[in-house]
Amino acid sequence: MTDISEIKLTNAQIAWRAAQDIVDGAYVNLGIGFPEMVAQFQPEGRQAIFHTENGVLDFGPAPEPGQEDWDCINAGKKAITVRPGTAFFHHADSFAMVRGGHLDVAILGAFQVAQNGDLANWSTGRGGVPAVGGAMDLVHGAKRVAVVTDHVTRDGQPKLVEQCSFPLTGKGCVTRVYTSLAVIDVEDGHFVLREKLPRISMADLQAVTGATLHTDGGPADLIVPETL
Amino acid sequence: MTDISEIKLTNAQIAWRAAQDIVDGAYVNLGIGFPEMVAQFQPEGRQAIFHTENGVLDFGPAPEPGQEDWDCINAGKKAITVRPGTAFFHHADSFAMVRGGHLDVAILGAFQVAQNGDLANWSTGRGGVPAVGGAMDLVHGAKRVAVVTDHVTRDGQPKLVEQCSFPLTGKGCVTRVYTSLAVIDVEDGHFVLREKLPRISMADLQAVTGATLHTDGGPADLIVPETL
Amino acid sequence: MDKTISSLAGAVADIPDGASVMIGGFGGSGAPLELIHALIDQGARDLTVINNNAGNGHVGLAALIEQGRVRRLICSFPRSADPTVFNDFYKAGKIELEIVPQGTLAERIRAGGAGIPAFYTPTSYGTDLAEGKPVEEFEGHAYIQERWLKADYALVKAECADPHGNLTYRMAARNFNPIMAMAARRSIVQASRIVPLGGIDPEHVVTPGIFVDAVVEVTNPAQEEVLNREGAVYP
Amino acid sequence: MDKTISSLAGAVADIPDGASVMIGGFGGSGAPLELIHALIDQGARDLTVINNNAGNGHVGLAALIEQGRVRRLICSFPRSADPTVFNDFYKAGKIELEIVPQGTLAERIRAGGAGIPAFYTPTSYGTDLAEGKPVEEFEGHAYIQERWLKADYALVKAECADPHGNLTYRMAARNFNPIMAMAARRSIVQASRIVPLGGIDPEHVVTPGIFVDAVVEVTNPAQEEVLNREGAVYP
Repeated sequence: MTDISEIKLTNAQIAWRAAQDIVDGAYVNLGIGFPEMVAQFQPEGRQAIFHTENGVLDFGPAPEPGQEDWDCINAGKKAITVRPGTAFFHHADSFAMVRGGHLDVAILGAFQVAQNGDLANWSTGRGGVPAVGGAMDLVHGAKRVAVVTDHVTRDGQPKLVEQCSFPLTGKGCVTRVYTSLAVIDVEDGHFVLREKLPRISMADLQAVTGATLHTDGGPADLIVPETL
Repeated sequence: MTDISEIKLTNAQIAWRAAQDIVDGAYVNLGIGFPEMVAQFQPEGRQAIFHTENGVLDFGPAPEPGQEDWDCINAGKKAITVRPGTAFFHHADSFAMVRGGHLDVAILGAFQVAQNGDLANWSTGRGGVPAVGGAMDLVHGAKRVAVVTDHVTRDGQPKLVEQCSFPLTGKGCVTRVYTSLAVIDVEDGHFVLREKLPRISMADLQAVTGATLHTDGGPADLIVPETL
Repeated sequence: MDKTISSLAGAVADIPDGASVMIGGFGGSGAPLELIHALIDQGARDLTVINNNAGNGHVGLAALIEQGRVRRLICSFPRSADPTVFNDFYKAGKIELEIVPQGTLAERIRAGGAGIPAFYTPTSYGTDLAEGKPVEEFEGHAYIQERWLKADYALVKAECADPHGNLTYRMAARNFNPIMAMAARRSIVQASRIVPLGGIDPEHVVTPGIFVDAVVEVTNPAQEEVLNREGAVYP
Repeated sequence: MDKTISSLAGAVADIPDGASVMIGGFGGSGAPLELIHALIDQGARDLTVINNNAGNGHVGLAALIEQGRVRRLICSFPRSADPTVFNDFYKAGKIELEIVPQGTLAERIRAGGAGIPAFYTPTSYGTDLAEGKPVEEFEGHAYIQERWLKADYALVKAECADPHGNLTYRMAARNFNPIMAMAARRSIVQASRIVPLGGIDPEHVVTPGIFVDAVVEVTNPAQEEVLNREGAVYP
């Protein structure tokens, strides 16, 4: 069996792939951390408009170190910048955008995604301090909810599962998962494999996936820039 | 029996009396028409802040004829003016102020007020085109809901009644009524007479009132400027 | 991305018969008269219109009704200085009317934009307008359950717009416009000025562009109040 | 009418033990540090605090917790770069925690300010955070009933204020501040500048003065992020 740690995509490559599905002018919310990388890989000629929960739309990239204005941050509490078109608003208006279905895409991380679209990404249920933030709002608000994630956990357990064992963030909300090995859609309670790395076999991919991978015609090759 | 049409207060005198109960800095909404007159009679040294449903707080008086800006109107669609301290906001925020209990006083007109505080002021129930506006919101929003009204209808029927026969605007919402003959509080399901014109007897006042007038000690004299 | 459209006709071109259309404004203040007149020219009929009022005189919403385009009106206050058009249609049974308390109308629209399918309000409790609506008690007080209100289209009047649809308004002409922009599937804006991106201070944006789909510039827009004093009739 | 107060101590003087206090800010952005520190000096304890977070480092809300003043915290995300204070109190059972999804927290606060005792949201449906809450179906989808959230006091950070309490904010420091000002019985504001009445354009007012009770000027307010990088500890 292939050692998937040798062939899997980097986070940057996963983010790049997710970025290819965002159309010009889309309103997009990127989860804190890894999902934020998606913003770096917008295809030439496309410009998404990014929303952050704490009340900023159409913000610019991080400022140079030392140039931060700590009144101008994103949901991850990282400094961002103003650019032509930026708008500020309060938290109720910000989540009106989210809950009201005005975002085209939300891209989030995941502990687990189930074949029915259930998402677990806020708590491993193992004690510690619970913290949910805006994830539960985003998963029921954006027109399309996608996940970027490693295909398996650090200790090799599947993150794509028949049923989530961790506490849910939302039910039936995820429609596409970009993993380190594949692009998988959630359709009618099934995982449908859309793209996979050419260098992994169907059998090996199925072996590290916790639920049956359906195909709808042959999956396409998942091809990303080598150098990311 | 006294001919009440000879002795009753003018609308200006009723409005003057209502204005005496508004403290400095109070946030006040005045109903369209007659209640708007209350704004003209603020006692020296007091300055209420007026709210209008269509999204203006702390507006100034009507402009000179010919100076109207029709983007700057009140709920009665009359031109108003901007002054230092004015704020504009949208309709949902405006009624958040109303419904959220942020107004100190709303002063409205009435077809009927019942002894339990029920108010009927939006429809006579006799057909025609129904129109409610913001009255139903105001009566459940302001900390204090008062009514200014003639004591009786044009054909001499009581407007203060045991039970409203017209469709209700709100239940148990009115706490004080300023009429052309008296000042009457609603307390525990009763009308309590606080002030009456010295020139009308208790018996005559009761005769034109559709529910029992209680007293809590003797009523004071209702005294207003003669020249209004 | 550029949401500007060069003509009023183009801005309203895709509104079909039977559409629900929110129209901003409180009386004439903030009423997008030029967009309404473009909709009259365009010809869509059988419309459900959501507005605070029911038109005044023979321009704007009154003209749309007079042209027989409005099947149903949801409003709080169908009275005006000259309500002849609406009154005649209503009395002839040629238009349906749903009366909603003004604050409830505003909150239902805001709820539509904010993804809140229902909420409770004290407004209208115990009145005829609460008939048939669920009642629930919270902390000893009775409240009415009201539902969100959304529409296929919103016609919005703004003062200033940028190409991404960020908007400001002029004085009390703000009224229902920002919340209607939130609650419609497609929000069409007439702005007195279109400025380049960055031309609106990010702190002064009232409607962020995410709520806006199309912007058309109408310099020196007409005021309903002024037209009616001149006895104007559209078309 | 003049809502300005000359000292921070005076602004928070009447907050009693056991009060519920909304504190604006998202992390350090918009956090009214000087008001929080004045509240620490003032000594009120047994407080219920509503904030998006749970403090960072040893200043502001973290310092209020560290001083043992907070009995209960309602927030969405009690994590930060340096969450030591909250974590220690939480693990020792010395503070109660209610976790609320961020958008639900914002909407509950807005509902508190707007007189809406309850509303329905899709957020948290089917999750542990919906346990025990009423579920209702609208148009084929399930929603959770959430209740308004109000407080005795709000501590708000604004950029500019006038004597009637009209406010503007600075950039993303707006966040929870405007809605908390709406939802508290008494809203106490620290503003970087107090300007004369008329000094704020009526179109640019974000929080109208009706939602504000007291304003104190704090020029050059501290930024939590900067204080924490300096290792600051209050008091």
